[in-house]
Amino acid sequence: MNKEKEKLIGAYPDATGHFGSYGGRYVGETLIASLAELEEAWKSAKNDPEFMTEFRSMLRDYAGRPTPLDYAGRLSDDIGGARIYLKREDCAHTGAHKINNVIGQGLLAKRMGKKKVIAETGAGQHGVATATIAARFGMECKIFMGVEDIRRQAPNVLRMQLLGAEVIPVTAGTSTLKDAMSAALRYWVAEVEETFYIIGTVSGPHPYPEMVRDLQRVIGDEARAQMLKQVCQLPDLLVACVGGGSNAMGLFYPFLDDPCEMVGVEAAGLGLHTQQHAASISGGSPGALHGAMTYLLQSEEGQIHEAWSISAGLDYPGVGPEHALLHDLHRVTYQGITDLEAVEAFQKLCRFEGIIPALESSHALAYAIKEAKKRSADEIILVCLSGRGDKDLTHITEYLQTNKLKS
Amino acid sequence: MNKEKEKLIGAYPDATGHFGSYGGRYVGETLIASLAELEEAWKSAKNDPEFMTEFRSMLRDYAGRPTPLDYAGRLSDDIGGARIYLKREDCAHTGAHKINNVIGQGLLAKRMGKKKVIAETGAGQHGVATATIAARFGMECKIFMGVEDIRRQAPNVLRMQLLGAEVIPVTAGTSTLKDAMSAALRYWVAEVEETFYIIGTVSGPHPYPEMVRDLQRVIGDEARAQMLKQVCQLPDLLVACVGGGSNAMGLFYPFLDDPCEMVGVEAAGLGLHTQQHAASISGGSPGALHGAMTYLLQSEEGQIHEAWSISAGLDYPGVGPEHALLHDLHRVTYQGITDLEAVEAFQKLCRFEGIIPALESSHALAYAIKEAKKRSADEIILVCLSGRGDKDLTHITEYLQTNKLKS
Amino acid sequence: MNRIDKTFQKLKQENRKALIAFITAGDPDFETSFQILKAACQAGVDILELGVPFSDPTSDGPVIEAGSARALKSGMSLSKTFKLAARLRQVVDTPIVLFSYYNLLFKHGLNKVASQMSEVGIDGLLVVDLPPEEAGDLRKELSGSEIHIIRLAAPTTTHARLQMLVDGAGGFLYLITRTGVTGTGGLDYSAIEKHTAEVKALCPLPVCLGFGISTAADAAHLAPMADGLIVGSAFVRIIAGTDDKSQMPMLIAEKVKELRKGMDGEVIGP
Amino acid sequence: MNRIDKTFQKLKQENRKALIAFITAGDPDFETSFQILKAACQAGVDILELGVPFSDPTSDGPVIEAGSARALKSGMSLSKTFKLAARLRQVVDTPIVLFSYYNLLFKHGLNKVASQMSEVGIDGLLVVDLPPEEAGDLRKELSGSEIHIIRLAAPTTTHARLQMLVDGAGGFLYLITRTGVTGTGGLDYSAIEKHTAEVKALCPLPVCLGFGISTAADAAHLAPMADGLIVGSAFVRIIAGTDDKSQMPMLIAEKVKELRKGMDGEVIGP
Ligand SMILES: Cc1ncc(COP(=O)(O)O)c(C=O)c1O
Ligand SMILES: Cc1ncc(COP(=O)(O)O)c(C=O)c1O
Repeated sequence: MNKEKEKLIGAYPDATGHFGSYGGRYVGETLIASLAELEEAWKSAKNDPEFMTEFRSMLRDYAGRPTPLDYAGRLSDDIGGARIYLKREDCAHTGAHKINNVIGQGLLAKRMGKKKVIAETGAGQHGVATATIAARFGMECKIFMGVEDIRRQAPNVLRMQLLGAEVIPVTAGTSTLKDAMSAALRYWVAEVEETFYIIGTVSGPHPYPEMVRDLQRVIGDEARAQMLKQVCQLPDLLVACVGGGSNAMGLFYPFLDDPCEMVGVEAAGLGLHTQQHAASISGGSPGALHGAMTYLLQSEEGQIHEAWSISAGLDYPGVGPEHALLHDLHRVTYQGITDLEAVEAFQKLCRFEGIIPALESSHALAYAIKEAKKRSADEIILVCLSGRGDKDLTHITEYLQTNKLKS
Repeated sequence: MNKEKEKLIGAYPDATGHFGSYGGRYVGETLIASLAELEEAWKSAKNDPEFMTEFRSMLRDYAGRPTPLDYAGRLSDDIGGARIYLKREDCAHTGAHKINNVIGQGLLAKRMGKKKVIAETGAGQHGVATATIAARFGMECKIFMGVEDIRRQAPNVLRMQLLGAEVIPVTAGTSTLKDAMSAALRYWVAEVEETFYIIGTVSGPHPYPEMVRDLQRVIGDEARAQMLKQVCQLPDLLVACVGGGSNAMGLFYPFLDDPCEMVGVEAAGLGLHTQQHAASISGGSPGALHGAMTYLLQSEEGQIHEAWSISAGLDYPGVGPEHALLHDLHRVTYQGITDLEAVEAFQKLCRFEGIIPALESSHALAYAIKEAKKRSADEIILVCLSGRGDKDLTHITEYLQTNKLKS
Repeated sequence: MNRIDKTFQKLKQENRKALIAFITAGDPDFETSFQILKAACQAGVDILELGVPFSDPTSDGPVIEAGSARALKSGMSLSKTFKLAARLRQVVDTPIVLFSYYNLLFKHGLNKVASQMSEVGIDGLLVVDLPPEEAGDLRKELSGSEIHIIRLAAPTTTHARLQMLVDGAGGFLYLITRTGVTGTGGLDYSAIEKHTAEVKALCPLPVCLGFGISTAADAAHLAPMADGLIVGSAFVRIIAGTDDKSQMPMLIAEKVKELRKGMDGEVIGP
Repeated sequence: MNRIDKTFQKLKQENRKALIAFITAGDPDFETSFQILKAACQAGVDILELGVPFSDPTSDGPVIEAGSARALKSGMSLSKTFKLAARLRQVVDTPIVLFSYYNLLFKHGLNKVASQMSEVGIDGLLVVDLPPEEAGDLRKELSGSEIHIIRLAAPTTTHARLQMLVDGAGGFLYLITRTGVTGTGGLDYSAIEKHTAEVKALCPLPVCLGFGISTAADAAHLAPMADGLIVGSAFVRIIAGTDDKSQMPMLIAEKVKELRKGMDGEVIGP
C-alpha cells in the first residue's frame, strides 16, 4: 500500500452508468425510459435531505439499525489467530441486510407515485424484505421465485404470503434465481408504467448497481465508525459473501480508500473444479445478462450456466458489475468456499458464539476462519454476517444427515 | 391519578423476597442454600459496575440493543383512533426479549463459576436464548421441554440442537411448560452444586422474579427514553402480553411511577368462560407453585389446571408474583385476548406494517387495537412487541386452514 | 402426648429405630389405599407418612409422581385424605404425618386444615415446599394444637440454618440423604454417616433419614446411623407394579417386614 | 445495395407491405429448421429474422423462450446459426436479419461476428438488449460492412430518443406495438395507429410493427399503418404444436400465405 492509490469512493460508476467496462444498461428498448426515470428520481432523492432523513429514520426505527459490531471472542480464541469481528446484519428486521435496500427503494417507489412493486427472490430473503416494505407502505406486491427455490425455502414463502404478497412460481429454465429475475424483468417490461421493480442486489441495469450500493453502504459506514469507536482501529481484512454482491459492496464501499484488504467470498459449491458452483468471478468470464456487463457463469458460446450452491442466496450465475471492476483493479480478491466448508463454519458459529448464521454468510465466515489461522492476534478480520440462518434450519439438518455429519 | 400514589419503583420485593403477600420462596429445603447463594451473588453483581458494564455491552454488541421504538402508522390510520407505537423486541438477537434475561443470568452463572446451565422452555424462545448464551459462554446446556411443545415448536428444537444444547423431552403431566419447569426444578435439586438454573420469566422462587425483572427493565428504560426523545411525551397506555410476565414487567417497571395506564394481556384461549385459557389472573386464584405464591389456574382443591393457548409461550398456569401484587393494587389491569383475536391481530400487523409478530405478542397487539378504537388520535398506546413470529409460521398457517380463515 | 413423641420414646427404650413409611393417600384408589395403609401399620410401620396427591409434585421423582397421578385420577383430594386418615385412626394407633405440598393446604384454608387434622387424629404435618420462612401463617393456625410441624433438612442445609429449622419444629427431623428428588438410588453410606452425625449433634429431635432407601440392605446400613428411616418410593413401586389390587396390602406388608428385618440387624446385604 | 433496402424499394413500388418472419434458428433441429426457413421464404416472406437461441431470452415471452430452449437442446449455437444462414443463402435471396441477445455476440467476438455475417450473406443485425448507448463496439466492427443495425423503438420511447435511435440505424425501424414481451396478444389498433403515425413522421426509415401480431385479421388491420409487419410467436407456436416434423415447413408456409392475404387486403377478419 505504498504507492499513491487511485481514490475509488465516488469514482464509479461514470456518467453513463459504467464501472470501467462493466455495468451499463443492456436491456430492451421498452425499459430504457423507465430506467432513465428511475435514474433521475434516485439522483433527486439522494440529494434531498428530507428523503435521506426519512430513509435513515426508517433504518433506525423500523429496521433496527445500527446493527451491532460483535467480537467473536470464543471463536477467535479457538482459532488462535487473528481476531474476528462480526457485523451483525442478522439482527436487522426480517433477518438480513436485504431490508436496507428495500427500505430505500420502497421510499423511492412511494416518491415516484408507484403503487405496485415486484421483485425476484432466490433464498426468499429479498422477497420477504420486499413483501415487508410493500405491507408497510400499502403497496401491491408480486414476488417472482423459481419453483425449485419455493421448495427449498418454504418458510420464506409462508412469510411472504402472510405479509400479503403474491408469490409467482417460475418454471422456466432452471427454476431458480436467474429465471426468477428474467420473469420479473418480463413482467416489468409489460407493466412498466405503474410498477416499481425492486432489485435485490447490486446487479441489473444502471442505476440499480449504484443505487443498491448507496443504500447498502450503511453497513460499512456503521462498521467503520464502530471499529474506530469500539476497537480504535480499522480492520486489516474485510470479508463478505458475494451472491449478487450487495452485502459485500455495502461493507466494502466506505473502506475502499482505506488500507484494508478485502475478500469477496463466492460459493464454490462442490468445488471450483466442478461445474457445481456459483463463483462468477473465480470461475466465470465477462458477458451481459439481466441488464449489465459483468462476470458470468457461461459456456464458450455465451449460454448462461446454472449456478450451484447449498445456499439459495448465492445461487446466481452473475455478480454485480462493481465487483467485476474491483476484481480487475485487484482492489478486492475473490475466493471460493465450498458447501462443506460453509456448513462447518455454520456449525462453528452456532457452537462457539450462539449465533445461527445464514448459509450465505457462513461462506464469508469460513474464509475468515481459514485466514485467521494464518494471522496473528494483533490482526483484525471483520466479517459481514449478512443474515440469520433460521430459514436454513431444515436444509442444513438434511445436509448433515445426508452427509453423515454430526449435528 | 390525583391523589398521592405510593411510589412503586424500588419498593418491592421486600427483604424476604415478597411482593405483598406474593412471591417468596416455596421450595424444598435442598434448594434453599442455592437460592440464598444466588440472591447474594445477584446482589453483589448488580452493584458491581464492572458486571453491569459487561451486561450492557453484551446487550448492545451481542443482542443488538437498543431495539427500535416504531410508530405503526398504517395500522393506526386504519384503526382511526389512538396512535400505536411498538417496542420492537422482535429485532433482538434470537428474536424475542428473552435474550436480555439470559445474558444477565449467563453472566451471573459465569461469575459464580457454574459450568452448566439448565432451563425450561415452552415456545422454545427461552430455550433458544439459553442455548445461545451457553454457546457464547462455552457452558454445557440442558433444556427441558414438554413433548407436546417439542411437537408444536419444531424449528426451535432444531435451533437449540444446532446451538449445542441437549433438549430433554418431558412426558409428565400435560407435557407442556409447567411440566418442563417441574422437570427442570427436579434436575436442579439433584445437580444444584454445579448447575445454574436460568429461569425464563419473572416467576419462580426469590430472587428470580426480582432478578429477571431487573434484567428485563431495559425494555422499559429504553422505551421511556425513546418516547421522550422521539415523541416528546409519555404513552397514555402501555400494553404487554403476560405469560410468566417478563416482557410485561420489563416494559412496565420503569413507568410504574408515571401517570400511565397499563394493561397486561393474558391468553384467553377459547374464552375465559371455557376451561381452555391461560389467564391466571383473570381466571385464576392465589396459590403456590414452582416456588412462588401468586395467581394460578387451579381447581377448588388446589390441583393445578392445564393452561391452554394457541401461543406456546403464554401456555402456563401461573404468573410472576409482582403481577399478582400490581393486580391487587389496581396499578395494572389484566385483560384476556382469545386465540382468534390474537390471530387476527397477527394478520393485521403482517399486512399493515410488514412485521410478523410472535403469537404471544399478538395478544398484546389485539388488545391495543381494540382499545385504540375507543381513544382519540392524541393518545398514545405503547405495545411491547415481545418477539417475532417466524417460529409460529406453520402453526398459524394450520390454524387459518382449520378455521377456514383467509391467510 | 403426641403419638409421634410417644413412639420415639418407646423405640428409644427398646433401642430400636423407627420405620417410617411414605404412602400416597388414595393410590391406587380410596378403598385399596385404606387396606394398604392398614396392612402397613399392622405389619410394623412405626410412623405413617400419608402423602396428599398433588398435580405438580416438584420435589418427587417419577415413582411418587405417578402414584400421585393415579390417586388424583381415582378422585382423591385433601378432604378425602382426611376421611381416609379418620377411617385408619379407627383401626390403628400408628402416628400419622400428613405429607403435602403447600398449595393444597393453602387453598383448603389453613384453619380448616388445622381443625380437621386434629379431628381425624393426624399427629404431624410435613409441607415439602414450605420452608420455615414462609410457614408463619401455618404455624399460627397450628399453634393451639398438638400437631407437630415436621421439618426437612438437606445435605445443602448449613449448620446455622439447621438451628433455625429445628426451632419450632417437632416430632423428628427428616434428613434428606442426598440432593435430588425422591426415589432415585445410589446412596453414599459413609457420606451419609458423617453428615448424619453432624446433624444429630446439633439437633435435639430424633433424626430420620429419607430419600432413596429401598432395600433391607440399605436399611441395615443406615439404621444404626439415625433414629429412623423413611421409605417411600419402594412402597409406591409395589403399587405401581401389581395388577391385582387385592394383593397390594399383602405385598406392602411383606416389604415392611423385609425392611424391618434389615433395620433390626437380621439381614446385612451386599 | 443491401438486400433489405432493395426489398423495401421494390415493395414501395408495388405498394405492398413487408411481411417479416421471426423464426428461431435450429428450432426444433438444424435440418427441420432449414426446411422451415426455406419454405417460409418461398411462401412469400419478405424479410427473415433469424433468431439465435439464448438460454435467458428476457425480452421474449414463453412461446419464443420454449423455441429457444428446443433449439439449444438440439445443439444450436451462433456458429451453427451462421452455417444455417449460409445454406439458406444458397437457395433463397430473402434478406436475413440476425436477431440475437448481446452476450452471444460478445462472447463469440464482435469482429468474428461481423466478418461471418458478411461471409454468409446476412443483411441486418438486431440485438434486442443492446441500446445504442452500449453499441459503440458493435458499430465500430460493422462500420466497414454493408450490414444494417436494426433498431427497436417502444411505446415508451420518447421523440427525442427516437431521433437518436434512428441515427446510425439502417434497414427499418422495428416498432414495438406495446409494452411487454413477445407473443402476448391484445392489440389496441387505434393506439397503435396513432403512435405509428407519430413515429413515421419522425423516422426516415421504413417502420415495421411487431409484438403480438398473429392472425390474418391483425395483419389486415395493421398493414395499412406501417411499412411492414413482424410476426414471430405465431410461427414458433406452429413448431411447438406440431408432432410430425416433416409437416412443419408446409404448415409454416400456409401461415405465411394466410398472413400475406391479410396484409394484401384479401381478408378482413372480425
Ligand atoms: C443472508 C444473505 N446473505 C447474502 C445474500 C447474497 O446476496 P448479496 O451478495 O447481494 O449480498 C443473500 C441473498 O439472498 C442473503 O439472503
Ligand atoms: C415472544 C414471547 N413473548 C412473550 C412470552 C411470554 O413470556 P413473558 O410473559 O415472560 O414475557 C414468550 C415466552 O416464550 C415469548 O416467546
